[in-house]
Amino acid sequence: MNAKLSKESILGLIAIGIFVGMSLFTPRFFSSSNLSNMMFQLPEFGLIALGMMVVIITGGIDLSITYIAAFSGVGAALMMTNGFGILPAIIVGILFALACGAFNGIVVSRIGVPPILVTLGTMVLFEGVILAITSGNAISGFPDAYSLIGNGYYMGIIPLSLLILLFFIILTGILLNKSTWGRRVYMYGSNDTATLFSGVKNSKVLMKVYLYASLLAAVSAIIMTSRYNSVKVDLGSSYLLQSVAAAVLGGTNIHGGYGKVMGTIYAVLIFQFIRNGLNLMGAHSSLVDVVIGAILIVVLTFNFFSDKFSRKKAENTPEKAA
Amino acid sequence: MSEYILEMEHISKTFPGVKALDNVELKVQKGEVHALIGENGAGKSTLIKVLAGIHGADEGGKYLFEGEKADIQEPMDATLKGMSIIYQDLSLFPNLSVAENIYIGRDSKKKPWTKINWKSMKKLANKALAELDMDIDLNKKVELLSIAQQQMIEIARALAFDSKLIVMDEPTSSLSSGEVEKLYNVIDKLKERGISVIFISHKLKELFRVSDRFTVLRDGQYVGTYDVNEIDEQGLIKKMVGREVVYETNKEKAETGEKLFEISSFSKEGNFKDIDLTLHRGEILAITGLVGSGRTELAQSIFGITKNVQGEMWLKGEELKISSSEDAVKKGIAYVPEARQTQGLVLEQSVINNMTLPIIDTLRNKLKLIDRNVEKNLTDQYIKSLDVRPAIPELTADKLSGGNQQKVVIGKWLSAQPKLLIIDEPTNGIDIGAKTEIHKLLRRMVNEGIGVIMISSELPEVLSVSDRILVMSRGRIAGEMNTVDADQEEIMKLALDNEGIESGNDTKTPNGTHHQEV
Amino acid sequence: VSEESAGSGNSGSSDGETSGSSGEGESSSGESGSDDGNTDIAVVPKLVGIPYFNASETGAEQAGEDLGVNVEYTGPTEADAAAQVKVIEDLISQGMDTIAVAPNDPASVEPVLKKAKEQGINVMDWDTPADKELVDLSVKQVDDEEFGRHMAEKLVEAMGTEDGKIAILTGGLSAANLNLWIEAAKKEFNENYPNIEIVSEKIPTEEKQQVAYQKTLDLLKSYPDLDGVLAVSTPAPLGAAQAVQEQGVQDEVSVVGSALPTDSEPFLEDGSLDTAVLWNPKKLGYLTVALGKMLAEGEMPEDGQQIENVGEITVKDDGKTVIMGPPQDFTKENASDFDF
Amino acid sequence: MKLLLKQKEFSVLAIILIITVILSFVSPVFLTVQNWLDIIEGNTVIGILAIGMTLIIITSDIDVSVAALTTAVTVSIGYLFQFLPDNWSSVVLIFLIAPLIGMLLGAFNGLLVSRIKIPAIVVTLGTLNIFSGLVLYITNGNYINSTNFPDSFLAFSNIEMAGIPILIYLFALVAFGTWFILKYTLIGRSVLAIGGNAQSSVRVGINFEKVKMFVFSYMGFLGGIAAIAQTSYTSAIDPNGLAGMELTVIAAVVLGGANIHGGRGSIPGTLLGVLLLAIMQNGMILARIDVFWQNVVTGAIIVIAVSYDEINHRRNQEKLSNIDVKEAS
Ligand SMILES: Nc1ncnc2c1ncn2[C@@H]1O[C@H](COP(=O)(O)OP(=O)(O)OP(=O)(O)O)[C@@H](O)[C@H]1O
Ligand SMILES: Nc1ncnc2c1ncn2[C@@H]1O[C@H](COP(=O)(O)OP(=O)(O)OP(=O)(O)O)[C@@H](O)[C@H]1O
Ligand SMILES: [Mg+2]
Ligand SMILES: [Mg+2]
Repeated sequence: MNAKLSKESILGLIAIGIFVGMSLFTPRFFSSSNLSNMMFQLPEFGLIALGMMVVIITGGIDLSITYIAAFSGVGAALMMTNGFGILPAIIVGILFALACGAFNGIVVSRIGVPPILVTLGTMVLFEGVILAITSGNAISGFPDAYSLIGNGYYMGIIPLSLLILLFFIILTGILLNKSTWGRRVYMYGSNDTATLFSGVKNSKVLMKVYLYASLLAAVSAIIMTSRYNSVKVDLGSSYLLQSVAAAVLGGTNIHGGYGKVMGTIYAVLIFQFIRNGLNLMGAHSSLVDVVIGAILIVVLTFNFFSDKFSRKKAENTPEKAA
Repeated sequence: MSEYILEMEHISKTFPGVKALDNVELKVQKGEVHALIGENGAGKSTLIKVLAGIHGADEGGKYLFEGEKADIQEPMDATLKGMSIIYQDLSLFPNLSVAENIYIGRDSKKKPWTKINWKSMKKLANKALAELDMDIDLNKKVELLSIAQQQMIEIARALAFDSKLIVMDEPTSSLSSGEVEKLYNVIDKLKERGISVIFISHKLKELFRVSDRFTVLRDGQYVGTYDVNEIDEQGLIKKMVGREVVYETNKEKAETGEKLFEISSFSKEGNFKDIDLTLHRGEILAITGLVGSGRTELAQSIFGITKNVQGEMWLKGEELKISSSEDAVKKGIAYVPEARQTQGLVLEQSVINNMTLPIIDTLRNKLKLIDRNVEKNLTDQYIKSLDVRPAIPELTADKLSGGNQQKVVIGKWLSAQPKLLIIDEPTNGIDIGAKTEIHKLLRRMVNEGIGVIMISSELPEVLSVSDRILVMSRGRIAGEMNTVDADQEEIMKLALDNEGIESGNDTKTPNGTHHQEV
Repeated sequence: VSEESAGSGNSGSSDGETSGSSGEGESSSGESGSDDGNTDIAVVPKLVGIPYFNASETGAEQAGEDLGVNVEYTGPTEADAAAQVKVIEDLISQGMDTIAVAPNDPASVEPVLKKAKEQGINVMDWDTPADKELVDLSVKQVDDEEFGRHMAEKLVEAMGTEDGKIAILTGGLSAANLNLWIEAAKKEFNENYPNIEIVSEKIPTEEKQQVAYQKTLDLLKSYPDLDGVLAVSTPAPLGAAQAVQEQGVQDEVSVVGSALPTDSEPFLEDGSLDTAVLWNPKKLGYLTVALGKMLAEGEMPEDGQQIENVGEITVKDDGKTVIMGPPQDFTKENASDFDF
Repeated sequence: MKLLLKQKEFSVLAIILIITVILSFVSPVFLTVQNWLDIIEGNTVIGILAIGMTLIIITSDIDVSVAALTTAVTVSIGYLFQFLPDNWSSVVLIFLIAPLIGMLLGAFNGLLVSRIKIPAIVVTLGTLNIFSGLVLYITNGNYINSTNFPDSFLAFSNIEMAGIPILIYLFALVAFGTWFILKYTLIGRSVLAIGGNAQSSVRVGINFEKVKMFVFSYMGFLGGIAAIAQTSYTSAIDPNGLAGMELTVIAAVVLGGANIHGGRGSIPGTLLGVLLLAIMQNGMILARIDVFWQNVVTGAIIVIAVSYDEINHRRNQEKLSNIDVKEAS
């Protein structure tokens, strides 16, 4: 009775509720083919949302993240279409992303420009670089083996890409909660002056944050390019605002200092179930946006009132006890 | 009945888990200066916040203003009734001009589209500043002022309001003695005009200088109200802490050992120049001076926060090249900053996370992950040895009172086992009990071989704690002396330097009074 | 409101009660799988909510009604390849008989179309070709090569000179079909009008009339001797024409591009837009559904076949590329005859 | 001193001047009056929205729903046109109704931000989805072109006074009005105060919630005016026409020196920010920069501008905190 559910657990329950509701009321939602569909659709978005969350915990935001993904995809694609193997291609893709992340990181941490400004600029910049490289054309035609990353199964039922996501969920969780870097990320997000005065090298912490976010973007890009067998300047661009939405719906404090991996993942699941469910119902695509916008507001409004309610209760209890 | 402007009785305030005020009483007469005193966390600020309408008290209290029930729902109600409150952490708008800051709040109840009359605003601000004998450009943004000037602006605002009751929560903690004296004069004038003042401070001497009566709180409970004539300093201390505390000048000459730390020709353009300084094993070196003399900048340069500094440093014979606070910590230097809330602590995070922040890298297990048990034990240990209250490591730091927050900051650096600790205004806003504890702690550290440099503007503290004193003035070392031979007048003269020629008279007076009282 | 959302699910606008499908439509549209005996055809545009694809939606639904099949017309709200693939995957889950896609990025739908085929779903593309190997049928409004060349010819005709300076506006740099047309147009200029000078690379307009307008203004300033603008993507010619109209240079600068007739009308009238070239997107939607139904029934179209409400179609030598017809010109004279 | 205080504005101005000088060498057309009028008219919508956004950013919030909100109003205008008579009263009516609709939508944002205390970026991310989703659902993305507009409105759009288009006057009016509000009214002062120190503002009796309500409603109000400007500028209503513009608006405001952490920002600064983005767009074609490199150039200039500004700002901060170090005696 006393054990109050955390914000994240409530969100988890909401996700389950939506899943059950959709299963009951949307035919074919709970069919094996649809479930496997969703398992394939989750990872690319989940990874970007995780990357966005890590940046938001520091009180920043990365508006360039989807273009980093696209750039990374272009890097990998260029390698493969020029006859290199899959592994070198993936490595180059990741390096491309890390270069972008490092650029963001340097401007944010060394020069001290607010992240929203930096990434607003680099978003246009990276897009420009991709356009300059590809002339806007899609690059496609990858080895068959490459398509296994995004389309293949492990042991016949679990998508490989889902396993990759799981791996990064666990990794991100461990890094944030158990590593000293993670601790510093949270502390920095709450008060960067105090961390500086505690001997923390803020610039290093931030640098790693932007590198990590770009790494997640790169992994997401590899899954996307493999799944879609092609890459273009707008690869994954629709995930940008969605990933911010998922992170904040997941409870991440937009001003920094708080954010949990599971919260974000639950939010990603909620988006997934709703999008998929409404598509299956044949709802107008625009309505999906409306519903997602509404959920964002409703859930946070609910949080507000439940906080208020529980605070009242907490304020009252000691008095009564006394 | 009507002799009281303010009557508060049976006031209680419960925060989740903490009873900050328990059946407290505060009665203030018209035209008196009423001191509110108590240890850190005694509930002074909380009582003021209840008075001001920021916190609602628990039910059952009595709160009368000018003999009538004060029905105060929000801060504005208190203002309209004629109360002005100067909060411990100031309430200024850094992005607005001096004039706007003084004027703001006057017309909060007016229609939003009311046109601002810049002329009358400036007139009013000028008048208030003139009363404080201050000469500041009215168009200057407040963020460009020193902390002391900001404090004065806050006082000017209260004056401009023509309030009947002015509350000052530790107004002097960041003022230089010249400014403190100005403030005393203002308070005297207010009294003449029949305005009541509630004054909160940990500096007992100044309380005796300004106050007519004292109300003492201890652990959220009301201890009593005393007339200035019926009690002395020791008596008050006893009431506050429930025991006797001795607080006197350091008379012993420390046996100093070999050189521990040394800096030579330290310069930073626009901050300080040609600083040479040596710290020996076993001594506490105090750096004093007026506010703004460059002490903090010097400390932050040693600690690697301030960049582009010329000069050399040696610690235990090794030359140090420090380019960041990280380097400094690695080399064994610790710095307790003066701004506890913004620089010292991450307020939204737990005590445990704060305590272990500088050393978190050393608390890793074999997997290179944070070892929570070790972390918890370490924190518990320091909470216990520093007597942090409440002793809950998971509590977020913003829930602690000022003094306890300071203990956490010190604990954080103790855990880092530094070779050199620089502590900036260590007892700013800290009660006398905690203060002596901190002083003892500094001594203990020195005895254990840690070098301690203490920056302080409070002369009694400097004199009682340090072994040697450096006086800084306008970015240079103006003089040096051993504490045993030190004399307050001499220190003030060095600190004031040639500026002292004009203002010397003003500033000597408080020291004079100090002497009489000691 | 609900009528419209249901409308895309089954055969129905309100007057469609002729067939039995609409009676049970409301409940069956959800489980619209092949089990209800009706044929389910999904038509996926590049994105929903732009005039062009709205017009083809009208056609597709009309066909559904006429031919008694369930038509699910749905796509992403942004022209984003990833989002489109998700929509297709969801459609596969829904159990369609035929899925027709206008791919944002042909390569990116390849895997998902493969998957659809594996599940026994007929796969076709429309509007923009997907991988030729993969699809059972490819419906094309026009021949891309022909279309691009035709626009180029129209522009030269409007300019009235074979040597002059022209600029090219495009919707977005990464739109595959627009790129194809522009390439074809360039080829036409190169081969047949070598004295035409293209003054800048194709200029992107974000699929927005307003952007096209501003860019054209800038172009007119930067190249005062410009003779013509070729604007591909449906909003671009409108923006270009607006700029020409406002500057009053209808006689000096010719604008030709791909736009819908109703939108073009105000600009065609005073000659700020000389010719809008397109096809009938409603017919394209109609044809797509009609062919989708044939496919589901195991038939294949033949060259020269007459499709009701569409006209005579061409089938290329490969047997599965269907061309609806030649490009259609919309001019001052005929624009008001159309309702899309 | 004055110059120092205006520092942030100053660095944008410097960049604008540099670009202007370069462009006027590259293209003879750039420095013509006509070109500048075109630039300003073409950026009226962004400019008006940026002015509203300035107030929001001063209070340390952000509104990413502006483009969607404005679109919603343009679409409403489009539907209204069907019912309006073809005389001047309809122009007047539009000027009453459009800002009102905008204000209501803005107030919805404001309510959630101030009463429910959801961070503004989250609220407006939500309403961005809701507004634009509903608009697309209702219109299905169809254009409404000028054939359906009352002639009086078209006539209004084409008014020029002293050779300057009416939209520029509208823009100037909004800019001046908002500047006046910020500088000379109580509510404007409260906006700055809240941004400067939210806690202090409560202590001096400023009604925090009301002020937040105000800035978001005012943003909506300006969104309504921007909708009129957009409709008259393009002579058509395109439900997708403003998509993604919120980022440009925000970029303009912060380039103009408003601090994303609140307290700082000015109308002149924002106008310069808008101008910087505008001449960059304009300059790309005039300078005949290869299309594939235009984004690279734009992005690089933004990054350089914000970095330069930050470095400059820091250097000045450092100077300000200097003390007058005593000379060696
Ligand atoms: N918002 C809060 N939530 C919970 N506890 C609080 C809160 N504010 C104060 N407290 C607690 O109430 C008690 C009284 O604190 P208060 O700040 O009034 O002390 P104080 O006498 O002003 O001390 P100091 O001299 O250090 O400023 C402390 O135990 C503190 O931890
Ligand atoms: N961030 C800042 N902004 C503005 N002025 C500053 C800032 N930091 C320091 N100053 C000013 O620089 C001068 C030197 O400050 P410093 O803090 O080094 O002196 P100090 O002797 O330690 O005095 P204090 O007791 O105030 O810390 C002072 O005038 C101070 O007000
Ligand atoms: Mg206090
Ligand atoms: Mg200091």
